[in-house]
Amino acid sequence: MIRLDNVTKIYKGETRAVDGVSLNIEKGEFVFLVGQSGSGKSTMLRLLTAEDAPTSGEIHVAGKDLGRLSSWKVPYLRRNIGSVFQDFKLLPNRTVHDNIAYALSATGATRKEIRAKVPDVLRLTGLSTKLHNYPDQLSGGEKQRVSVARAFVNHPPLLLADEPTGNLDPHTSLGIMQLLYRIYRTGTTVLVATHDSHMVDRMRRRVIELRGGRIIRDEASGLYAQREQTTDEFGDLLDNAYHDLGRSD
Amino acid sequence: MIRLDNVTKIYKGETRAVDGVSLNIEKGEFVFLVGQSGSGKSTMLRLLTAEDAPTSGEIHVAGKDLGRLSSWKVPYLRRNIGSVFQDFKLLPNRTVHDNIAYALSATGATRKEIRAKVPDVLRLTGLSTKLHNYPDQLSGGEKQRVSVARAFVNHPPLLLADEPTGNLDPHTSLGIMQLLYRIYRTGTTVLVATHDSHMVDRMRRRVIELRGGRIIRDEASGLYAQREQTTDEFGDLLDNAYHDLGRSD
Amino acid sequence: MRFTFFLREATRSLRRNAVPSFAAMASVLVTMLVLGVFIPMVQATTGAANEVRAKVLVDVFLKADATDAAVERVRKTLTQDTKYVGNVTYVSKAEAYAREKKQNPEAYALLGSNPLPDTFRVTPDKAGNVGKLRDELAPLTASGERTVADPAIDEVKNRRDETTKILSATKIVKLSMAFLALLLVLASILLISNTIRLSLFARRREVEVMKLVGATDWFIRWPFVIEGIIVGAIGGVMAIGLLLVGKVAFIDPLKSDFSLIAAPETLNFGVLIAVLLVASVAVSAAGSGLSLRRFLRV
Amino acid sequence: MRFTFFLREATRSLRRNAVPSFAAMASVLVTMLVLGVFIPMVQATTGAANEVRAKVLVDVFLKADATDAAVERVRKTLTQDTKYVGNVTYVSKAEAYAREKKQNPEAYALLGSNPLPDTFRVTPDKAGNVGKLRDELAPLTASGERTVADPAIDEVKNRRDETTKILSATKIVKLSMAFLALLLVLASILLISNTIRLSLFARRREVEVMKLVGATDWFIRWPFVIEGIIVGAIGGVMAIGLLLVGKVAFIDPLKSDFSLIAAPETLNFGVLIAVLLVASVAVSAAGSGLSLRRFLRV
Ligand SMILES: Nc1ncnc2c1ncn2[C@@H]1O[C@H](COP(=O)(O)OP(=O)(O)OP(=O)(O)O)[C@@H](O)[C@H]1O
Ligand SMILES: Nc1ncnc2c1ncn2[C@@H]1O[C@H](COP(=O)(O)OP(=O)(O)OP(=O)(O)O)[C@@H](O)[C@H]1O
Ligand SMILES: [Mg+2]
Ligand SMILES: [Mg+2]
Repeated sequence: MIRLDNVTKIYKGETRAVDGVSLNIEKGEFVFLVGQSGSGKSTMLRLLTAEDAPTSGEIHVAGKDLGRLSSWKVPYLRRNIGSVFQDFKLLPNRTVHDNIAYALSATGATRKEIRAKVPDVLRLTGLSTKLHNYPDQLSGGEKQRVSVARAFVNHPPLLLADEPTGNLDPHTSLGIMQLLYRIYRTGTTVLVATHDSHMVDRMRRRVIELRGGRIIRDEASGLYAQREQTTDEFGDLLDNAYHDLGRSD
Repeated sequence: MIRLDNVTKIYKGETRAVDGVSLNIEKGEFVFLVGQSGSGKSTMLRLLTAEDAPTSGEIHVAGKDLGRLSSWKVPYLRRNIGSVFQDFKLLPNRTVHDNIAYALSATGATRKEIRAKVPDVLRLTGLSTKLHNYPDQLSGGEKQRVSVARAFVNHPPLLLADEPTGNLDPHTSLGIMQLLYRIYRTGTTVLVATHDSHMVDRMRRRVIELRGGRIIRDEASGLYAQREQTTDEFGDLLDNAYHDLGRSD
Repeated sequence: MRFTFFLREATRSLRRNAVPSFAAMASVLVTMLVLGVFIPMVQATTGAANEVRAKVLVDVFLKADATDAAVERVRKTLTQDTKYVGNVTYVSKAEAYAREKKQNPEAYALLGSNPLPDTFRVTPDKAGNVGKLRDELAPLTASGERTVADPAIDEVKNRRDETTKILSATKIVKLSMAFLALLLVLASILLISNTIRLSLFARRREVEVMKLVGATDWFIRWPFVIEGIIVGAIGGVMAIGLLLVGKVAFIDPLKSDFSLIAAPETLNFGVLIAVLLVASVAVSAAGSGLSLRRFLRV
Repeated sequence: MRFTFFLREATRSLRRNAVPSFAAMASVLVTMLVLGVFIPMVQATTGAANEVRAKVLVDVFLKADATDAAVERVRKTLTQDTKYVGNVTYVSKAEAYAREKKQNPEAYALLGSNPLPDTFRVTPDKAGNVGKLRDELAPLTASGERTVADPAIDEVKNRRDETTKILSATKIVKLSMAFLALLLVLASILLISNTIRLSLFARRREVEVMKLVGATDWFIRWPFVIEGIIVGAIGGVMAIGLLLVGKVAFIDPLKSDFSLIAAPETLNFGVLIAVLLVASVAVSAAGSGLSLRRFLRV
């Protein structure tokens, strides 16, 4: 489904956001992409949707070489990829309903299909009451859920989710994660960039960790942090730190 | 520092985003504001900075009745409040450095003060290398840290942070939290709206929980979830849910 | 189905993007109003200038002893065989005498006989050709003398002073008008497309997002083009409405005072409306469609 | 200190907001160019019209037996005591005879004596006053007859036909020009402020954020006003540069052909530049400052 060959993305001639990454993700996999803030997760996802072009290296998505894809074919590639953007990227002049309907129409759906599908995904993401709100009338978490709903409304074979639960409480996060999982179960390849260690640790899926644009870990059923011991160590570290915060009061 | 008397905010004549909230926060307190997505946390913070006016009720911030504050005095109120916005609200046409410098100049700082203070906060938030990047050249977490840096650069007596760690990995989150704690230790009143249960549970500070715009809990040194048992129960619940996700594969 | 979708998109966008849509509409309205006032005024002004230019003519004096046959021959030469001839009027000896006597009774009272010759007053086809016409009728010989085109012609004259002055004055008026018309049309196109580009700029993020969710360029472009058509049409229709009101309120009552221009202006009002409408719609539709290109590169 | 800060802010904004700044500049440039071409053309056209109007005059024929003293008396009446008088030229019997004879040698050859009277050719102060001037010089009596203002005057005449035509034609030209000038100035102001409002609209989020971090309204506004001044000045200067190039390349070589307009146009070029520059700067600075108001309500 996804193949990267020695892909590098250099911004402004200095920042190596993605640095010599080679990677293979099969059809039907569920993969977590983790790493510190600024480690290159979003950049990698942007490369996969042809939003950015790599400085060097080859990228194949759904059997297509993005470097050779003529620009008028890019929209057809994107119809096969559902994207949840870290900054949501909602259309400010459309209601929640119309934002999702637009994504459907863009892929050629009829009005009937739209009428059938949109209310469904809105119910699944808990947005039924916000149907007619404009994006600036939504809370942060609600916007995020609209972005999620839009990404999978037309059941794409590939789903890229960038921090889909960053603005959500644990309960709602769980709901979204279950949704992604359900989508994955229908055969969709899912790639999730996330900081939600709790979720990654419990789901035990393939984990790819980036640092400074390089892959430093690729485990078949990994944890958020490097090794199990380290996770605990890291957890203890955090605990102590917070404890110190509390005590020094 | 902050006093709310029976404050209600109704959007579009139906959504009760904040519903009859009365609240008192003393000078020098550290308070967590928690609650599900859409429970009214951001709305409450917006009311405190006079960005929105309440539908009914009285709000006092730093001894001033916001309902009677003439509009030309609002900027002077805001200079005493540092705000971390959920959607960052950076100026798109300014570099990281200039975004922070602008907030300082707006409060009347001289160029000398700016030269002294800005590099400091950028180092504290780990952004020293991103000095000359524009917001659209930053990762999500980096933007969030710029917003944090801007909020406390002029050491305001009141700091409002809306989801300051939503886009950050646990390690960076910890750094930001320590920063907020340090600011609090200098006498600043800090109010943090967050979904980071780990952090809330470890810091054991005052916790105010909202649901549907109403305060359903206000504990002096509380946890993210309602009671200690419940936290565990809820945690188990989450664990089981994720476990199910993993097993059903 | 597709078209109704695009149409719905366009109207939705008009409603939700009030400021940019309104700005584009205002641009169309203002420039069309200026053009709509300007074009009839150009007509009127050049009409007035032409009226003045029509006064430029060449007098062809016949010999005192010209026979009727000779007069007819000269008339034929003038109307059929001479270039640059516009209009020919015959003033007989007797008519000329009567006319002059009325203007200068004292002088002519003293005259016993009629000293005036038969005359053809010839207007050139274009006022600027008056010199050439004279050369036709009274060719210059190699030695620089003037001969005449017909033996019955005694002399060919035009009043040099007045003629040059009138010609150069009216030429300035007409040239100014033509140049201004061109300039204004160009400026209108520039200003409208400038506004449209700016209003698309205000919505570039939107276009970016559309591309990212898989919309093709034309799927994005059509609603903008239709929006441009609607904006152009509304602006154009409003301009035309205001022009009509202005015409009925100000021009029509004055028409009797300015009888010179009444006729051509009235005749062209329908055409003017059509031209303005088509122009405003075309410019704003093309502006929307073309300006979008740079924001589609995502 | 404050001012340099605002200035730095303004120039930074110009550099970083290329599209909106450029659009505003283009608007200023285009409208100023139109105005800059238009104003001298108005001068030229009305100059030309005036030139034609100057041909309108009243002939005051004196009695054949008028003494030199009587001539002087009439001249004094005309130049000092009569309203609506512009210019007075005296044509003596002898001059008139010589002139007429040159135009109509045959007729005058037959005349022994000089039948023509002494004449004053009087131009009215304004061409439109030609009728009133005549009434001054030859007042109508109650019975509808004409008397004369001085016993030495025999008759007062103007050539009715030509006069009315020329008057109405030039009146149209001048009215059109005045109206168009007003319309264009209004349209320019509208279009420039429209563009500026739109370019501020594209940056309204920015203004919102500024307010949220504690900036006062004027702290936000000043850089925009200064930016407006810079944009206006650049647009204005570019327009003036193009106008100068146009003047040197096209108008100056033609000047000899259009001697009528050369003088007034050249004289006013400096003033024109100053007016255009001040206008463009003022309009865009005021536009920026005022349009901002609606985005400051946060
Ligand atoms: N357009 C750009 N120009 C220059 N540098 C950029 C640009 N976009 C991203 N970067 C830099 O590239 C690096 C990787 O960014 P990226 O957005 O991929 O990080 P990330 O892993 O998504 O981080 P986060 O978890 O904070 O969202 C960062 O250091 C960022 O500053
Ligand atoms: N401008 C608005 N118009 C209408 N409804 C609004 C508006 N802003 C917010 N709301 C609604 O008010 C409720 C509270 O929103 P708020 O942003 O305060 O939630 P929140 O607690 O910050 O949620 P989150 O954790 O997702 O950020 C939500 O249901 C939201 O849809
Ligand atoms: Mg990211
Ligand atoms: Mg919120």
